[in-house]
Amino acid sequence: MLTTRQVDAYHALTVLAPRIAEGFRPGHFLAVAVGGPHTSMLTRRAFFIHDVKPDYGGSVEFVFAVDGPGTAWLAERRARDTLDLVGPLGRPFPLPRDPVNCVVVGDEYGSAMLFPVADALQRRGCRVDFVLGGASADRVFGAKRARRMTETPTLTTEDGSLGVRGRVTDALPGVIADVRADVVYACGPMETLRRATAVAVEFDIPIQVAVEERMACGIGLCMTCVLPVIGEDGVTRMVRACVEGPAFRGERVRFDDVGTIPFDALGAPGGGSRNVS
Amino acid sequence: MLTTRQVDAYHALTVLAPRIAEGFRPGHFLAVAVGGPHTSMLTRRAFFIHDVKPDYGGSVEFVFAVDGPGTAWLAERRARDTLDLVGPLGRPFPLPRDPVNCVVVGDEYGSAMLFPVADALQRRGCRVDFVLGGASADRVFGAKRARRMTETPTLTTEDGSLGVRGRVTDALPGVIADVRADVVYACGPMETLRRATAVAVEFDIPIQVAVEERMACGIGLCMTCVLPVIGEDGVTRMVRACVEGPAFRGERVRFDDVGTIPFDALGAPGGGSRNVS
Amino acid sequence: MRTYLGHVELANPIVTAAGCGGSGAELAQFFDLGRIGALTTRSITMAPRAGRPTPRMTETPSGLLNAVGLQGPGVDAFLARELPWLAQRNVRTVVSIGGGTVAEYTALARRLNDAPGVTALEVNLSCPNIEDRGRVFARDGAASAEVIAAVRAVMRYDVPVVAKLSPDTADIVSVARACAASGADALSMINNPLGMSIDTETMLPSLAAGTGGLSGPAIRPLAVRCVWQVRAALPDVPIIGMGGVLTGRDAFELILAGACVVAVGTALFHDPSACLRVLRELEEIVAARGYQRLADVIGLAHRPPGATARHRTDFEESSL
Amino acid sequence: MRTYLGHVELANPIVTAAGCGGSGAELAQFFDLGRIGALTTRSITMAPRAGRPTPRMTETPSGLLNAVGLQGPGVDAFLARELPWLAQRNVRTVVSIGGGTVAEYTALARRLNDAPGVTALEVNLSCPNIEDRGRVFARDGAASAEVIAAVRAVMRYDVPVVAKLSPDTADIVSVARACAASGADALSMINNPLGMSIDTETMLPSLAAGTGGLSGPAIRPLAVRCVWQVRAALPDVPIIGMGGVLTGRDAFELILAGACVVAVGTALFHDPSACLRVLRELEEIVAARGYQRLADVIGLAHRPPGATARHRTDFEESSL
Ligand SMILES: Cc1cc2nc3c(=O)[nH]c(=O)nc-3n(C[C@H](O)[C@H](O)[C@H](O)COP(=O)(O)OP(=O)(O)OC[C@H]3O[C@@H](n4cnc5c(N)ncnc54)[C@H](O)[C@@H]3O)c2cc1C
Ligand SMILES: Cc1cc2nc3c(=O)[nH]c(=O)nc-3n(C[C@H](O)[C@H](O)[C@H](O)COP(=O)(O)OP(=O)(O)OC[C@H]3O[C@@H](n4cnc5c(N)ncnc54)[C@H](O)[C@@H]3O)c2cc1C
Ligand SMILES: Cc1cc2nc3c(=O)[nH]c(=O)nc-3n(C[C@H](O)[C@H](O)[C@H](O)COP(=O)(O)O)c2cc1C
Ligand SMILES: Cc1cc2nc3c(=O)[nH]c(=O)nc-3n(C[C@H](O)[C@H](O)[C@H](O)COP(=O)(O)O)c2cc1C
Ligand code: FES
Ligand code: FES
Repeated sequence: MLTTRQVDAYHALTVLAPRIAEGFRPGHFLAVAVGGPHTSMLTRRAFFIHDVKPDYGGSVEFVFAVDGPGTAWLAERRARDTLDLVGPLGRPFPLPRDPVNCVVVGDEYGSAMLFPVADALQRRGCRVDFVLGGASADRVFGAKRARRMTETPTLTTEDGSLGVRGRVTDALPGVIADVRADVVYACGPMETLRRATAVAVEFDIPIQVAVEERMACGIGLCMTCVLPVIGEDGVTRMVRACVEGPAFRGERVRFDDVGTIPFDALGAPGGGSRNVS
Repeated sequence: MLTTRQVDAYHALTVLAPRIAEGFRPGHFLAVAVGGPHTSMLTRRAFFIHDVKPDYGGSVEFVFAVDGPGTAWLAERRARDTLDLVGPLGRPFPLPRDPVNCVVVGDEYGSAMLFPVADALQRRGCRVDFVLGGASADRVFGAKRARRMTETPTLTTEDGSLGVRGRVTDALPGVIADVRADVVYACGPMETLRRATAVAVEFDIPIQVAVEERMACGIGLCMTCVLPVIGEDGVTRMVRACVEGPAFRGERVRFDDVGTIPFDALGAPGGGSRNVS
Repeated sequence: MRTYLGHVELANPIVTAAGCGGSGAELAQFFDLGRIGALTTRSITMAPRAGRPTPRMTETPSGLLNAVGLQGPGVDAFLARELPWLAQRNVRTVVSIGGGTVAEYTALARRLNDAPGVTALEVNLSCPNIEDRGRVFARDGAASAEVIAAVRAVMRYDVPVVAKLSPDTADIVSVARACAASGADALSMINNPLGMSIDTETMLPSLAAGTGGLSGPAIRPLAVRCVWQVRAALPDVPIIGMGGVLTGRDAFELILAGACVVAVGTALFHDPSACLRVLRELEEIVAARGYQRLADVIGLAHRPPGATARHRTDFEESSL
Repeated sequence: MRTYLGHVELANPIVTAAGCGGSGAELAQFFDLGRIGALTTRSITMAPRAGRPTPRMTETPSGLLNAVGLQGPGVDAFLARELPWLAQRNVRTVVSIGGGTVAEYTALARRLNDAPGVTALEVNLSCPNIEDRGRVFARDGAASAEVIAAVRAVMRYDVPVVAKLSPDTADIVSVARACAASGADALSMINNPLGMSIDTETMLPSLAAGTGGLSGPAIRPLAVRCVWQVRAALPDVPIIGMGGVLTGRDAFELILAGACVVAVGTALFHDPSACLRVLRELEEIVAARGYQRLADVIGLAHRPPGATARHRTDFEESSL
């Protein structure tokens, strides 16, 4: 059972899912079966949860851009269709205990999942400032809601059609400095997270990022969603974005090595111990 | 663009298809793509055309029973959905030039395609008598319409819930004798066609049967729909039901050998000339 | 969008797959056969063949299992009726042949040698070798090479001999290498891997023959892998790629892997004009990527990751 | 619905496939692992392995391509943490092992020999043999047999050794025969055939590793065929069947072909409780056909067509 709406370049689906709504913490995602019965599409598609409402026992909303056949199918769903969901999944964002100053950075549909984060931060008395961006005005998600929640959200577009021309990460240093931010929360493409982390590191403040990796299962079984992350012990491991993440401390993610097995990662080929292939 | 209705145990879909409607001759079938985009179901499903109407430039109706996933999908289609059809396909029934007495024998959904045949026969001044049957009352298709078109259609059910208890082929000899039939037209399961042919042979009258074989293409490419048929020259060949049929003279079909390669068929293993496997 | 199969030029790279385009006449009702690169015949055998009993087909997820068993009229009838029909209409024709012994393949090649209208000869090696307990030739390099050498020796030099390979082997590259070494002018892959389906209602095999050949999109990953591996090992041997091509995207995938010609098989059963649609879509995709000639994209996916694709007609920064 | 893997009894025939059930802890959040026949571990290697770079997965029609590259913690960590966790919970555990040399497989078997909680040892033969230019062991009977003989020699007699075979071979029956002859107590099939997909946007392979293993319903016809052929040739060797099982119907298909145990892999990624659903559906199907014991239906599709299925508890006329 669902309702659908179009938000600029994005589609938003609200689905009745009391159990997911109940377990939800900001940063969680869900996994949707696409294609219907006898589809040729085997894997679920992962989407961050944008909103949770108590209506009808609990509903969840997610926001997506049409990318390939799975999202195209989702975009064609109509009111009262049913969806097969698994969730809530993933490690949610850790939230600060104290009322600190937070900057929330969202790029493209990555912005959607940051609203419940901002809500939770505000409920804890934190100051929240938004930096939201996208390629063009219609791809900046949630500008309106950000304006309702905070005073002056910073908006960026690469084509300059809304807010400042440039990337969210170009605007980020200014905002961090202005509001004397204590922590950054970011979601968006890997490149955005890499740049945001670089900025936070420069300001020497912690940053929490929510990453996206191709996922076949979303529940820790398949080992396809890994990326190199430095552990507490200083050792780099290929960890699963779906269960060890998607929320990570930005400084721990080896963004420059994503898509590789760093030679010093635990179990890397030639990394000390012999390997079978 | 379609409309749908349920007729007892069957579903009937009417689809706008001017080109199919225009080319239609009684006995034709069509082939429907099932499952929608990105389906795992590759092959089209074949259905005999039940009716053709001039509405909106030409529409066709076919009748089907839910059997597997493809027909289940079709049964879920709703008004205004679109369907991907190919047709009209197959060799239609040859019709007599003179106004003769015809018996039309339909078993289960096989009855559906015989109504346009009966129509065409009546237009040529033929007397038409129906023998329609099925496992139970709800599986006898078209009893009402048969009553409108002819005086006393003979109805049979295996459970006796409608008309005479038994098979259509049990009732057939009586009808042939009563009406002094000159020719029989039959459609239904292979076993029904086999029995009907045996009856016609006994009465020494010609019979036209419309057969069903598993079809991957319906247009003569794949060679999967073959059955052993005796040619004019007395030689048995494995001929394609989709293009050489589905209408055949019953006496030419080697019903007892369907599902085999008769040893005397052209090109049969060991049949004179050596074979590669 | 011209392409070459050895020295033979084809108007475009889209051909029908063996055994999937009927005799040509069936498809000709839907479009002008002159508009595709070539028509590939079913595998022609010496004697007429009635094929396998029915049921001969069943559907599997994104696949089709068939056990037709090379039903066909035999080479005499083919030469008397089907080939002249195609030749009269100037349809580029790849003639596929199938045999149970090296001698039979050789005899077929000899019969076809003088026939007008043979654009290329495709040797279907997925036939059981009756002199080796029915082991399929294509399984192993030596058996395949023996057939190819014999056929090449009798066939006119200006007719390319194409060896059609099967994925059901331990090492497709070694079979490809053996065929190329014994004179194959081109390679064609993949023929149907052997599969099976059991009807859980009757609790018996779905096909009368028990096993059957699997085709359709389910096998495309196998086809892409085989084309890729063979192209990497033998970059100079032209490849006809096939297996589960439904769209221009799929054809492009095989071309990027290394095919210079792409055959459409099972898709024809769903859409008799699939070849023309695939061709149109392929042309659009290639043009949209900024290329003008097919040759520029054949095997392009073999460039090292990070390397820019060459021969592009535009010089904008690309996202590669 | 008890079944036997050699002399080892399993509560029911549904197990997880190697590499698809995580360490067990992930699945345990969804259901009680004691309710499935057994959990199969990922293939354990001597050293920890970081696996392949990402992207490691891509979707294909009714299939999934993966190139995980046996990422895992190595045998020490497995014995220190994962196996004890399973053993404490009395989870029947099939331990899968992977190696690059015969010596490595042997060493792994030796390490596992004394470990409590090993229900069976599955030898993943789809690993490249680093002493033979990376040729996968499973391709050929002799290489497979060598591994199996070595492992069988060191492993406790009461732990069945299962040889896991790949369809990427010229003749699965000969590989199966070689493994059985060198001591395999059971056979498991099929591992993923090698496939590939190319991203037509980037015009590069979709997977960082280039090629990957194909799984899911697309390969079920290959799995059924392999199980069928091996069962026909070696009717007394127990078979764990796998490949594209999504439903009870699919499991039943492999059982009719000859499997006595059925593993569920890719389906778990879609539905973590797939094993329990498949089991329930299988029980219903078997009961609906009038059978009470699994043993009555294993390999049943091998009876000659026309023959009535035996051991039915009802004696009504059947439509067979
Ligand atoms: C944790 C997580 C959260 C996400 N949240 C959102 C969201 O809130 N909104 C949104 O629009 N998108 C989100 N994505 C990306 C979204 O999952 C992909 O856009 C979607 O799977 C594409 O499916 P497709 O069939 O349209 O495209 P295809 O490219 O055809 O997909 C083929 C396969 O690749 C996988 N895939 C493709 N692109 C991605 C990707 N970017 N990330 C992960 N897997 C991918 C698919 O899951 C599928 O298995 C998220 C991804 C992850 C991992
Ligand atoms: C010429 C012709 C005319 C037909 N006319 C009608 C009709 O008017 N009404 C009707 O209800 N049915 C008709 N059938 C049968 C109908 O095609 C099948 O019931 C239908 O294809 C089953 O599809 P499915 O996906 O539901 O079942 P599945 O069994 O899952 O189908 C799997 C595959 O087997 C093929 N198949 C299965 N059963 C049959 C069958 N009996 N005949 C041919 N192919 C089959 C399907 O086409 C498909 O490719 C006709 C068949 C043919 C050949
Ligand atoms: C019904 C059918 C008949 C076939 N007959 C032949 C044949 O006679 N000779 C041959 O070499 N290949 C034959 N093939 C294999 C195809 O030519 C092709 O290699 C294979 O089906 C993969 O392509 P596809 O997935 O596009 O169908 C046949 C395939 C099908 C489905
Ligand atoms: C992500 C993934 C990882 C796998 N890892 C292993 C492995 O470690 N060892 C092994 O023997 N097989 C492995 N397999 C193969 C499966 O165990 C199984 O044989 C195959 O996937 C077919 O079954 P399925 O279609 O149900 O997945 C893996 C398969 C997948 C999809
Ligand atoms: S998506 Fe499967 S382990 Fe993360
Ligand atoms: S269905 Fe393909 S030839 Fe008849």
